[in-house]
Amino acid sequence: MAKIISAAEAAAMIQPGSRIAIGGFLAVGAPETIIDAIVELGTKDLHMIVIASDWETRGVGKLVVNHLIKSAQVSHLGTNKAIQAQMNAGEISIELIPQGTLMERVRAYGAGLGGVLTPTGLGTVVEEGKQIILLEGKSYILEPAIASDFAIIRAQKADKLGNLTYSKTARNSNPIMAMAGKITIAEVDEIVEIGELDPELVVSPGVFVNYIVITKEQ
Amino acid sequence: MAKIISAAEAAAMIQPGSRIAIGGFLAVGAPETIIDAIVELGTKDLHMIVIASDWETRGVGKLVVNHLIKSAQVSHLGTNKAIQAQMNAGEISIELIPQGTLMERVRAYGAGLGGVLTPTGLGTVVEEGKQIILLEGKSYILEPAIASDFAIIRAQKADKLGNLTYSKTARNSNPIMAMAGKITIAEVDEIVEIGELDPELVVSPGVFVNYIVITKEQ
Amino acid sequence: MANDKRAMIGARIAKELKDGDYVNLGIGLPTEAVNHIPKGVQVLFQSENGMLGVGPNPAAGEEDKDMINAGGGFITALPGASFFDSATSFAIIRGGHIDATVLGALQVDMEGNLANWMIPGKMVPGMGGAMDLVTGAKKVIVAMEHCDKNGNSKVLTKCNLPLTAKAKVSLIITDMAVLQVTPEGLVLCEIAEGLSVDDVIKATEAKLIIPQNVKYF
Amino acid sequence: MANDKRAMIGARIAKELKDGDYVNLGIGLPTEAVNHIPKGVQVLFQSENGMLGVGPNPAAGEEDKDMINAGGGFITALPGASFFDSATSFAIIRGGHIDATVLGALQVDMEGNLANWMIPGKMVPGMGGAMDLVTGAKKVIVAMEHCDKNGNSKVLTKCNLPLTAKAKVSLIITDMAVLQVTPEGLVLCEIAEGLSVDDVIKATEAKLIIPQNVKYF
Repeated sequence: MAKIISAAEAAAMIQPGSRIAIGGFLAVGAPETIIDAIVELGTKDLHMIVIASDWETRGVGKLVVNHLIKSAQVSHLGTNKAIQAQMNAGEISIELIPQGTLMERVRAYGAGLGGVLTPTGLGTVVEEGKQIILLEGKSYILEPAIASDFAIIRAQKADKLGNLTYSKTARNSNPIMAMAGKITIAEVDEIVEIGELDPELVVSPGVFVNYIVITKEQ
Repeated sequence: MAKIISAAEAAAMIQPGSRIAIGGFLAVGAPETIIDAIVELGTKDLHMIVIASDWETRGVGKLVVNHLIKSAQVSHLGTNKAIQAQMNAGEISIELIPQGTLMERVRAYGAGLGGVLTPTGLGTVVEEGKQIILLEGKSYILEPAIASDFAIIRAQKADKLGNLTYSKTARNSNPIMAMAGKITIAEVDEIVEIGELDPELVVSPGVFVNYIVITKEQ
Repeated sequence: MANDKRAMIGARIAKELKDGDYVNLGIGLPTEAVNHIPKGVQVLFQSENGMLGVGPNPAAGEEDKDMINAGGGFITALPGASFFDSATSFAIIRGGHIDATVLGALQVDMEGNLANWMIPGKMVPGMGGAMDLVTGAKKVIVAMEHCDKNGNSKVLTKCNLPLTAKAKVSLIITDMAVLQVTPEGLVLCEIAEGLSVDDVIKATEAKLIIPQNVKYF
Repeated sequence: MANDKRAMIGARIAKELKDGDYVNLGIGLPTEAVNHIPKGVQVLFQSENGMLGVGPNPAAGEEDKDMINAGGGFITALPGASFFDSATSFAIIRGGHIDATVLGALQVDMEGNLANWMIPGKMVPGMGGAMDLVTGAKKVIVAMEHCDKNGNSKVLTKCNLPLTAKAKVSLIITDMAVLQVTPEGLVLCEIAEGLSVDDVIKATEAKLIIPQNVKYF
């Protein structure tokens, strides 16, 4: 069962060095209110696991420009000059991961799997230093699960059990990140009573959600 | 885009020796009409990939009692005495697979992954003959993807693009099996026009579905 | 097993389940627990075919053909229920998101090994979801009769049937006793009303650690 | 690139897309194809963040903040669209369910190798979804300018930038030519109206196989 807390309480749980899986894609479906609360608290040395580094003023980009990120596992940096500058300056260490592989590695952790075998990245720098598995004549890269301490995600509605629905392409990585947090905090537009969500429409069952924060975004 | 065909046409596509991933759990959510058409046609030597062998008179049990199954990858046989008898008589060869592992192996094939690493089955007969992978001090069994030629599944509604919705626990393995067929045939209660399904409610996007069959079940 | 013994075991399982817990109950005896959850305590039950929020059995004539549990029995959905595919269901199980699972057993041993899915040459129903449940759930509770039909102990020094999982059971609840699996061995925590510690020792093939105070349950 | 050249490339890409195809278009030039799908041909476009059935861009003022494509641009949904999570989206891509993907390139070579995700020491945007798309799509089409801003050929004997994927490209559509990747090498199938075969050969670092009849496009 999920507990409703403030964004400040959510941010206060996160410690320097925490590994955080963050939902959203180019800041659409990003948990902006929780991100703002982390920025306000100024918790440093964070590791983030996120599809893209978003923009300097939106999404996880705000964590970057405030120098709170020490390292990241991410698939795309192209929209955020700050993270590229910090990477070039050696301030932030980046593991670039193909987007589909990133999703599977995060899902694997949430699903209790040790990892997956994927052909993506074969013959590229992505395979360097990784175990290659040959199965029935085909090669695959062994991609280990990515662990996270927290998942902070964004959904549209939550009921008080933590069951979540999403809005359009703001769904993106959120249901996957939600699976993977040792503690998962969902920022939502609206909290409804138990029984108000159609059980067929629930995308993330409440079992994945520990805390709910109401968004401050308009 | 999915094509609407008859159950007989669906059955006629399946050849002796075909590998078929079949949706349903204890015959709930099973594609009974297509199964009946296969029985009528009498196509033999089939390999089935299914959670459970159902009952003699319902679900894939009907394929078994008509001696159409040569081999199966399955997680539970307990409700079907015919399959146990055929197994003991050497008529059918069975690979028993933990249910969660079966789902991941089928999903892996549908998702273009070579396999997954799971702790399930460690220290049991399930690990015998399999590669064990050690990652950060933890052992996992390397479980390869399970390929299928056809997936035959059951859904509630399809639109004419093949987008599918399901009903309650009749969803079960169907969305996973749907991903994995080189050709996927969905038996549905109702076919609706394109645009009639809420895009947020679609569970299996039409991209996974090649053919649609209307159920004859009442 | 007599109904009062089933109820006693059900009540004892229920004590292990806390408000807000997500729980998966195996077929048969474990489901007895449902009738003993105290008022005000909300436990959310999973059915591994793809549902959370399993409610009571439907009244006769009100069964929904699309609403079954992992044992094939008809169920209902409580407010707040959700449906999902079986891969997600086992992601929940394997990923450690289920607080407790309660399963029956053919044998269980001092190391917390469990055998409950086949008897070679006799019965091969398959492991179904049991191996994933025992591997993934935060707490694995075995609920079973202490002895088999022939009076032989099902609590052993070492299981001799094919295992379901190694060293995953943490608590054993039988009609005779509650045993905790510890690194030191099986601790006899509680005995059934009307039995003596010796009764349990005699009925148990495995060696038991007997604390100074053994409670009744 | 001039608008007429963009349109020409878009029209040529569109010819590769068949009725009922599921297609993923990369950012920029590949999206030109959308404007050239013939009436009566239904192509379903994926956005890899998690959508099928991408429609035209919304009118100014009608943007929905929750509706973007993989490039961050606002989009609309056509009837029959569906939304799903990004893991499912890449299951669709990696699993071979997408009939064609069209991507831009920094370099492409005779073996069908593609480089489009980084220039060491200069630009490291990351591969995003490109590696999965190129690995998984049934048909990989590169759409790009034939030469870079300095007039150097982007069609090479061997890519020297870090690869996106090995030997996956099957067709190259540029402002000068249409090249097919075959086991024998690059076949010059078509040239742009107004150019000669020699013009293309001169502008191409890779050796080209010239069939007897080279069509215009």
